[in-house]
Formats: sequence, C-alpha cells, structure tokens
Amino acid sequence: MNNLEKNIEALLFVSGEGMSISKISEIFGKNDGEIEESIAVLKDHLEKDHHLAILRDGDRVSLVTSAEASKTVEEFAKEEFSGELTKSGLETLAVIAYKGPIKRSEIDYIRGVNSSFMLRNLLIRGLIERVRDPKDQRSYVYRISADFLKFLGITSISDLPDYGSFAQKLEDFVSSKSTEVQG
Amino acid sequence: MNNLEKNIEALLFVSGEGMSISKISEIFGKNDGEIEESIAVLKDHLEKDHHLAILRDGDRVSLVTSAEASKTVEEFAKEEFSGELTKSGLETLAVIAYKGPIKRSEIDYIRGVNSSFMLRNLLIRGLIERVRDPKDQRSYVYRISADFLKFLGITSISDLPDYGSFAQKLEDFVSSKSTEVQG
Amino acid sequence: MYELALEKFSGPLNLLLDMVEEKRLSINEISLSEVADQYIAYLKALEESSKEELASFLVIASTLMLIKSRSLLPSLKLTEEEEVDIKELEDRLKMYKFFKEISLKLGGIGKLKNHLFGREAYAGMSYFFSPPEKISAENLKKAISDVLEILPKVNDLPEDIVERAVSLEEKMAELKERIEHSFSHVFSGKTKIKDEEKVDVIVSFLALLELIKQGFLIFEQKRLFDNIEIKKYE
Repeated sequence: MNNLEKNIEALLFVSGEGMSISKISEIFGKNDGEIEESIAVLKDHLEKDHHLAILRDGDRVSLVTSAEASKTVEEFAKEEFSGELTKSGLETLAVIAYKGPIKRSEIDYIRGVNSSFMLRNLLIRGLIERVRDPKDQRSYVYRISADFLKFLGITSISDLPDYGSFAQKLEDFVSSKSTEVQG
Repeated sequence: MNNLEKNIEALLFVSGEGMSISKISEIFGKNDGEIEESIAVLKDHLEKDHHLAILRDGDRVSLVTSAEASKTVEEFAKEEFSGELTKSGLETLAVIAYKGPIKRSEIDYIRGVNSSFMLRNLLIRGLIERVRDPKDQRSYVYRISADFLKFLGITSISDLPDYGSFAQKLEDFVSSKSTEVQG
Repeated sequence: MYELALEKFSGPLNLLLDMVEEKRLSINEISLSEVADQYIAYLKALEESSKEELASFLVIASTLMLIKSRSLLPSLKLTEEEEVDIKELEDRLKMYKFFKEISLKLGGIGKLKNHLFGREAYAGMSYFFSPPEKISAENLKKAISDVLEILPKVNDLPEDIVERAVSLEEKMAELKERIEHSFSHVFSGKTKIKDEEKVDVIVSFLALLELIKQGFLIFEQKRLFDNIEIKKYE
C-alpha cells in the first residue's frame, strides 16, 4: 500500500465510528475520487491479508473486524463482559453509585488512577450510562443505569446503604481538589 | 499472514487496550511460544505494509498507529496526551522507566524529595501503573504504562535512549572514583 | 548569595547539582565542599517553606557541613558512619545527575509529538446488559468504604524525614564541640608548636575564621591576650 492508503487506514483505526469520504478528502487535500480509489486498494489488501474489513454506510466508511473473525471476537466478548467484576471495576462502579452523576476526571481523582478503560467496560455491560453534563453541555457525566438499579432491587440510588454519609465524604474530598499541587 | 495471525490482529483491534500474551494463548488454545511467533509475523507485516504497529508493555501487547501516522491522526484520535509534563514529572518518569518496577521509597531516595503527589498525578494521567510488589504483597511498586510508551512514540521500553546499556552506564556513572580533577 | 527562586528546583539534590554544575565542577568531595557555603546560605531563604520541604534540604546540609569542616580542618576525625554518609551523598548526586539527563532526553522526545494512538477499547461494540451475578448493594458499600479508606490526606508528612531534621540540630551541636576540641589543643598555648604543626595551626585558624564567617560559630575575647572563646551562634 502507498503512504496515502496507509494513512487513511490509520485514521479509520483511531476514529472508531468511521468518517465520511468528504471529510477524509478534506484531511488529505485530495478529491473524493482519489480517496475512493485508495479505499478500494485498502479494501482489497484487508480482504487478502487480514480479518479486518471496510464497512460502508452511505458516505461513511469505517474499519471493522470481518466475518471470519466473528467467532474470535465473540469468545473475547464473552470472557470480557461476563462473570464478576475485578476489584477496580467494583470500586469504579461504587464511586459512580455513591457520587454519580460524576465526571470522569472526578472519578480518576477519587480513585487515584486513570479509569477510562474501566468505564468503557462498565458501559458495554450496561451497568452505567454516560449523559451530557447539565452544567456543561460539552462534557459528560456518568451515572448508574436504570437496568442496574432494578437489578440491585432498589428503587432509588439513595436507598444504597449509608448513602448520605458516603456521598458527603466523597463530596468533601472532591471539593478539596483545587488545593492540590499539580505536577 | 495465516489464520491465527489474522485472528490475533482482529482481537487486538477490538480490545483496544491490548491483552496479555497468556490471555491470547488461552483464547486460541495455544501455548505462549506459538502466540509470540504469530505476533512476530504480525509485527513484521504491519511494519512493511501499514502505519500500524504492535506495542509491547511487559507481557501485554496492543495494536497502535505508528509514528509515521502521528501527525495525521492526532487530531482525530479518541485518546489525547493532555498537558505538558513538568521537570519533576519527567524526572519521576525517567526513574520509573529505567529502574521500575520500583518502590516509592526508592524513587524518593533517588530524587531526594517526597514523590507521593507526583506519583498520584502520573497515575491519574495513566502514564504509570501501581501494582503489588511480587516480593512483598503488602507493598506496591510502580512501573511505566503503555500510554507512556505511546506518549514517547516508541513501541517497546527497550527503545528508550540508552536503555540496553543502562545498567552498565549507571554503574559507571556512580562508581567512577571521586578523584577526578575539577573541570 | 544564590539568587534563583526555589520553584526552579525539584528538591535538594537538584539544587546541589545545579550549584556544582554552575561552577563546571565534577561531583566529588572537593567540589561539594566548595558549594557547601552557597548551599547552606540558600537554606536561609527557605525558612518560609513547608516543614517537610525544608527537612529534606537540611538532611543534605548536615552532610555538606561535615565535608566542609573536614576540608578546612583535616585533623577533624570523622566516624565511619560519617564517611559513609559523604560517599553516599556523592553517589546519590551522581545518580540524580544521570536521571536528570535522561529526563531531559525524554522531554525532548515527547516534544517531537510522535505519539502513537490506540483504538478506543470495544469501539463499535454494542452494549448489552450483563450484570455480574454476585453483585449487591452490600458489595457496593464495601467497595466504597475501601475507596474512602485509602483517600490521601493532603497534609501527610513522612515522619522519618522530620525526625532526621530534628537530629540535624544535635549533629550541628556535636560538630561544634568536636571543632572546639580540635582547636583547643592547637590554640591552648600549653604545648610548644612544632614546625611541622604550623601548617595545621594556620589551616585550623583559617577554618575557624571560615566557620565564623559562615555564622556557624562566633568567638569572644574579653580582654586583650585573654583566651579566645568559641561559641555556637544563637
């Protein structure tokens, strides 16, 4: 593959949900026809040498696993999303339960580690949900999902044991954040 | 590439954060040696025909874009490397990268200052990880993360400057007798 | 007087290394004795800093005082432990220098912005409700208690450093005593000074003046030809 083809692939790789042809043309300063040609080359290469494919949805293209890999991917999903949570998964979930709706940066601050991967896992399992922050439309907050609340057998989050005192302790800690020295 | 190699790639593609060799072996019912061989083939193929690469962090491998694509994909990637690192931050990372896994007390000794806030900051940014000390389950050791390697644009810790000869260099540095004439 | 602001330094080793390098010296006992005054003078500017911050600077100051005293007063006997401290400070400073140089290289590499990017985990995978079977409200409560238990307290002060700083004062007092003792036989006038000892006397006297200049000691002579009394500066 040539440089343009390799870069288009890398771009689709990181973008996740994919991109429109016109957007890709704009990024590389090419016309749509040239980009279509490159994508055709990429598609052929993937078909021959990989279990990845180009998914086309109208004007939108994205990089996905191909049907040949579906058994592998299912196996992985079964492993990853069933069974008990890890200690750090459970802690992340507990922080969201007692302090949600809560921003990712606040979760990270409370737990003292980066939680992004753990949040993805809890989202896919449907235990939490991500919604726009009502105070700042550009950012997101996390909270317990309705399904999970029902699963726990409680009607409101405030029915969690000792909800009031734990929520307050977490709040106190988060509000001390501004005094911390940044590195 | 053969079927196994293609499937390993598809698996790494989906998992995003990467997986341990032993986990991959388990999923495909192979031994670690066979998986290592397949990954070597995949790595070579990606280097030759793609702007993708295999990143190695301890016994974990993940699929990432290569340095050739950095400028192109930077703006569209979901993850970002936020903020500059301070001198103290880089100093702490250097100690952990070259001497890790390492205890906090050892980091403090080398730097001559208490590093706890800096370590917390780096943990939250995901640039280091804290794990139980295999020699003493009650205490912790710190090591660099895959994100730190991604930040530097290298696919393995051995690509760090002078990493291979590091132990020797440090020894030369420290044990050189204090009889030198002042410069 | 050292003019640079504290914020420039990430710690006492950083400060010391900077002073040695500014004079283009290599790290050894001689160079450390040359910057000792400067380092200790700098500490005075640090008095306003936090207790812990100051403590870590003081621990190193104590070893520098030993080095300085010995360089000015070769007859001063050091204990084995003090010899080890001096060697250790040299080694630590060299090791620190090594890592500082590495950190500058890493900073340079980071600035190139050749970052590698992964794919978002599970991108494109649709969510399905799959709760862990054993989870309960009680598990969540237990987990949040664990989280709260390990939250850092902002004013955590490692006690060992403070203890070491307290013992520094004792060390200074003790060092002063040994210096006085060392002077007393030289200056007492009871023994006749041999020629080969004259150099020692001069060196000792210079040392005395140097220490007075640094404010470690003051001396008093109540009348002309009276004994000179050396006192610790209060």
